[in-house]
Amino acid sequence: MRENVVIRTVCRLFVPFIQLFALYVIVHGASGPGGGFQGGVIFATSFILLLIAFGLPCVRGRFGRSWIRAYAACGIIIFAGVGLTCILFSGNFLEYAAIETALGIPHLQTLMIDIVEAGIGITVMAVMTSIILDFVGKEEEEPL
Amino acid sequence: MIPGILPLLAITIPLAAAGLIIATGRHMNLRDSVTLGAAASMVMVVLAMLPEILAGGRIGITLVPLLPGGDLALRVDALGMIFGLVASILWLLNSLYSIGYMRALKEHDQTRFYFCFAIAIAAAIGIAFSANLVTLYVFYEVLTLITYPLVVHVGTPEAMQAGRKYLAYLLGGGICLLAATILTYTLTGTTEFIPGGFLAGAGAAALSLQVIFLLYLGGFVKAAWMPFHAWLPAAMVAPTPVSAFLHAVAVVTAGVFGVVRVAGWVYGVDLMADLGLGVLLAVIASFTIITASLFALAQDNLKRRLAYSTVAQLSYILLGVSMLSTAGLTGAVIHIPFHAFQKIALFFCAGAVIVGAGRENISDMKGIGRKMPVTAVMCAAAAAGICGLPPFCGLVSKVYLSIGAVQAGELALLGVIIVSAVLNVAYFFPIIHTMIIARPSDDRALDTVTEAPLIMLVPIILAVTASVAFFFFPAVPFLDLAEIAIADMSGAGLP
Amino acid sequence: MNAVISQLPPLLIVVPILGALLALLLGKWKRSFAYPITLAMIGFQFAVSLVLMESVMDGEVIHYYLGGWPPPLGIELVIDSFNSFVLVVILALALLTAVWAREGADLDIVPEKRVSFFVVFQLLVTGLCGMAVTGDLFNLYVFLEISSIAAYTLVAAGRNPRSLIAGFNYLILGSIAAGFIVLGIGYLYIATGTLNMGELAVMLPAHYGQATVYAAFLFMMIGFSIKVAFFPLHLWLPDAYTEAPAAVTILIATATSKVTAYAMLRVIFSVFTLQYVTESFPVTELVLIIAAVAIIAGAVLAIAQDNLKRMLAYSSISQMGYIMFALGVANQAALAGGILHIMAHAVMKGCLFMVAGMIIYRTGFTAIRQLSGLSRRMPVACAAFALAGASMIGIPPTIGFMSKYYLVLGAVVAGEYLAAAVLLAGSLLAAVYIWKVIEVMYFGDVHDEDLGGGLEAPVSMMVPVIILAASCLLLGIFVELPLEVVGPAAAMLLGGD
Amino acid sequence: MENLLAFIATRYIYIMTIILMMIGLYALIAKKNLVKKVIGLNIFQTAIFLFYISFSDVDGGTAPIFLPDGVSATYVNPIPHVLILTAIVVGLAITAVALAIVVGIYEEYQVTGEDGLQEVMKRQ
Repeated sequence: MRENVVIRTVCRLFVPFIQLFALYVIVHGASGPGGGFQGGVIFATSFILLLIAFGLPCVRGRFGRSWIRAYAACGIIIFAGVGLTCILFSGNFLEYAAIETALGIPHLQTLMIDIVEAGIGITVMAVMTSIILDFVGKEEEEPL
Repeated sequence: MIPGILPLLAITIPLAAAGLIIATGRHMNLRDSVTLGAAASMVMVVLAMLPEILAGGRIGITLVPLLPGGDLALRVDALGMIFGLVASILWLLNSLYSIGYMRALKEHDQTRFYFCFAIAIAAAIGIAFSANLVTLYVFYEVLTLITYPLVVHVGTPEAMQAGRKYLAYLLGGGICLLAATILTYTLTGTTEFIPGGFLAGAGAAALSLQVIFLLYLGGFVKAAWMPFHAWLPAAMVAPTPVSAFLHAVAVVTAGVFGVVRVAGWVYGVDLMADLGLGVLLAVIASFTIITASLFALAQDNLKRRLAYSTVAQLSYILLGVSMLSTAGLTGAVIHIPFHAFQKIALFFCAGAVIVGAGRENISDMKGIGRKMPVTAVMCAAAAAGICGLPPFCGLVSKVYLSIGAVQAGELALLGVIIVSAVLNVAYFFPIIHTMIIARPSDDRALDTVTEAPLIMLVPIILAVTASVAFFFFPAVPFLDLAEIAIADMSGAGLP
Repeated sequence: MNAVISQLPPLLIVVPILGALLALLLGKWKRSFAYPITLAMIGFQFAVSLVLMESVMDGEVIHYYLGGWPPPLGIELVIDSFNSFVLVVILALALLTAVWAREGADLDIVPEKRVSFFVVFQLLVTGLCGMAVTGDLFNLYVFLEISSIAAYTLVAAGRNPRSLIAGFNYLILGSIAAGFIVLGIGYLYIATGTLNMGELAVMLPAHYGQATVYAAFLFMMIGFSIKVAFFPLHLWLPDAYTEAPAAVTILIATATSKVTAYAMLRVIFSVFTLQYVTESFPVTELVLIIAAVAIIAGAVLAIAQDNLKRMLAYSSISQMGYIMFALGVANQAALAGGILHIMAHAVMKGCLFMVAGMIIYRTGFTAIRQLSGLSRRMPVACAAFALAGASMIGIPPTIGFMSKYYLVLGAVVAGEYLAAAVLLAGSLLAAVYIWKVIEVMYFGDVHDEDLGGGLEAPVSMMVPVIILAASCLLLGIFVELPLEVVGPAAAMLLGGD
Repeated sequence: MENLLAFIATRYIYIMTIILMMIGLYALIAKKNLVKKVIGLNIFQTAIFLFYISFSDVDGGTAPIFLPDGVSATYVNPIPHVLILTAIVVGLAITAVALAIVVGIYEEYQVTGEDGLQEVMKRQ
């Protein structure tokens, strides 16, 4: 497999497009089908493709364990942060309308949804990738 | 001072003593003086309430609201006072005695022993002073559980077996009592003890009331009525102070106390008579008296013979209740303290023989009175008291019971009393004969025998003296209290 | 109600999740940071739950709409007397378990996994809080699964390789149960078009006769019965409790099982309502019969065990029968007894499992016959065991007696005399299995004298045990305090006020 | 008979989800191999997802997207889709945990079947 030039080349070509599509799906979440969960999974598939074509060390090199952990945490913090910000603007948890009315910026609500979706997408992407990578590479255990 | 604090104090003193006993467990003398101090101060507290009760008053206090049907509440009345006095005074005697006994035999785990003892006495006082069925049940179960370590104190397989039997009977009984309590509550909406009873007004079917009474009887299995008596002889494996405690101070007394309480303060004598429960009780009691006396004849182990004697004597109390007449009930109530004082003396003697001579079987005791004169004489005196001979208080209660039987017109019951008196003599006389009159089997048999230590003899002498005193002055205070209690429960209308 | 309190329900869940992340990240840096953060977060949750309970004591109900969307679109969080009580109970237990686990976790958890352990521990507790506060059925399912997944992970996390198998079986059965529950939720959605519990209670009566609602009810009953290990669907429980790390067993036996029981009662009484349960088909009679069988069978199986933890596990099955018994009788006294028993069982079983864990921690003994004469080495632990055991048997004035009293009272009022008798017989059987242990502990011979005296566990394990043992007694004597909440909660479930 | 046929024709999707669910349950209970059990679990969950999706369907419905003013369309019910999205995530997490446990069991005992596991346990 390592010798298969076709697979490597095709993957090299595909990965950026898959990731672009994933971003599209995430951003689309506010106004149509799509959103963080789907986009995050699609993003993760790009890493899986890399894993298949180039092997584990390559993927680990690009997207290390501590990065994965940081991304996973970061996404949740974005999500919860937005939710808690709404409480600061005396709305309920995740009540974006409260910020919009407080700051008076039109369409801020949609923007907030996108931010939340992005947060979800980051977390899902990181967690999905880590599941696959951990199953594949159990032997090179890095203790927590 | 609020008078209501006194009954609470009577329970708190032994509980606090229990804590102190654990804390001072390493220092034997300190620990034992805690026990004695607590016992003495408890007697003081109980005696402090006596004048008020003798004047016909009651002392009550509600501790915490507990359950629908009964708060955790205490109320001291004449009947409770009798039990309370018996328990507290005998605890003092028993503490003195057990200190001598346990030290002489170098028993293990003495701290645990005194700890359990203190809590058990608190539970007994709680039973005596409880104002309603729920409180009674709470203390009743505590008493069951906390006496278990005492029963199995020696820790041998035989003792564990006996302990299991003890628990099985008493916890099973506790469940019957709980069921009866809850049924009573659902029928009437209260479980408060009311003189003359409160179930009559419930308008329940006779059959269900009879069933509930059976549950109560099952609950008061501590009274050791036959055929549910087996736990009591089995529990004889315990150290002698524990046996004395079971038989005289608290446990069986709690059982018969419960029967009297339920008969007089839950059912009421009229309702008992209407439902035919007196007859039921009379049958059970008569059967128990005769059978247990016969069983006692067959025992060679002194403590076991005393145990069967207790089974029989307790049923005198049930018999007195079953007569549902003033004299019968009075006899029943005063038989509680009188029997307790005499029986505790007997058990103390049995323990003294174990300490002084290391013997438990009657057949081995030939002639030990020569070496242990005080013990033997006191044993004979207490046995005579139980048989109902003057000048001991046992006669007083038996006379009342006989009058009660005649009043109730039940000559059969009188017959039971007479037959049993004969049997009493039959099983106690051999003991006295062996100890005092019979010659030792060989000359060296008595070499190892010595009189028991003084600290054990003093409680024996005190108990026997008390039973003589009660013969001459029965009114102070037990007969007076009994009369107040009976007047309380019956109002009027008893034959 | 002031603004801070009204914002507390989501914070109860969000803040600890952030805390768990923090513990994970900081724990990666320095291992010793994870535990204090977890402890602080559970402490925070406990404090919040106390505030919430205090503010709904007067019968007020807090409604919180996530994102400001009212139902049926949005998710609603509800705090009333029932779930605030459950929250306080499970968080108190979780806090004590966390304190216990400071050193107790070392028993089964390798040091490398300590950080992950406490993070997942935290997530489990948070999932349970979510289950308790949510007012939306599907959200209930999601939180149920969050806590369940955390529980599967924790059960399988021990040093003991058998814990893997126990965890796997737990996972399979738990997932089937979750599948049934989510199917039932789907049927309810088909029938009414809403997932909000309050709205469902209003809308369902119009659909009572429909087969869809029957199907929903049965699916959810079966699903929850597996989750709470209601006999005969208890098969996962003995292994999971026995093989799991000691701290996990404590948490699952006290917090998880209690919240699941809460959820079951909530769904049955708040969503389907008492009227449906008693009138549509004979559910209560059936539940009563099975509960009676569970009480007896669980106790008999417990008597037969030699492994202490397994014995306690079977005892849990029997005790769960008591809570279901309340459901079967379904009147005020019995339901109050059932809710009280949720607390009582959590307190006493927590204490018993903690002592079992301490014994393993100090001696490595798991079998009951090995405990011979242990009371001389671990006097405080054994005394706590005896006290909690007495509560288990139902000796007054412990809390175990109080709940049993109410249950029997309820059964007698309902005229179910036979069931009441079974319940009392169950407590006699409990006496047998508890006494088996106490007898060995206190009156057995000491086997190897050279082990010496002081085997008492460290203070951090001792304190929670003493607190729980004392509460067995104090909550029983001052039973009025919990009853102030339990009584109204039972009345609310029955549809009165 | 015709009623039955009509019943099947209109509800076939439910019947198929139930068949799928039974297949999953069968695998969960009867298969000895732990990995196959996990697969069975997934089939079981998928059946439930399909059930949700199928009842949310509306004849001729389209995706629930905001349309410009003046244009109207029939939507399918979006809520079950959202719920199922969540349920899928839950299912994913369960599968991941299950597989992790299976890997752990394999590392510990070198078996993945229940039979082998029982043998190993007996030998211990």
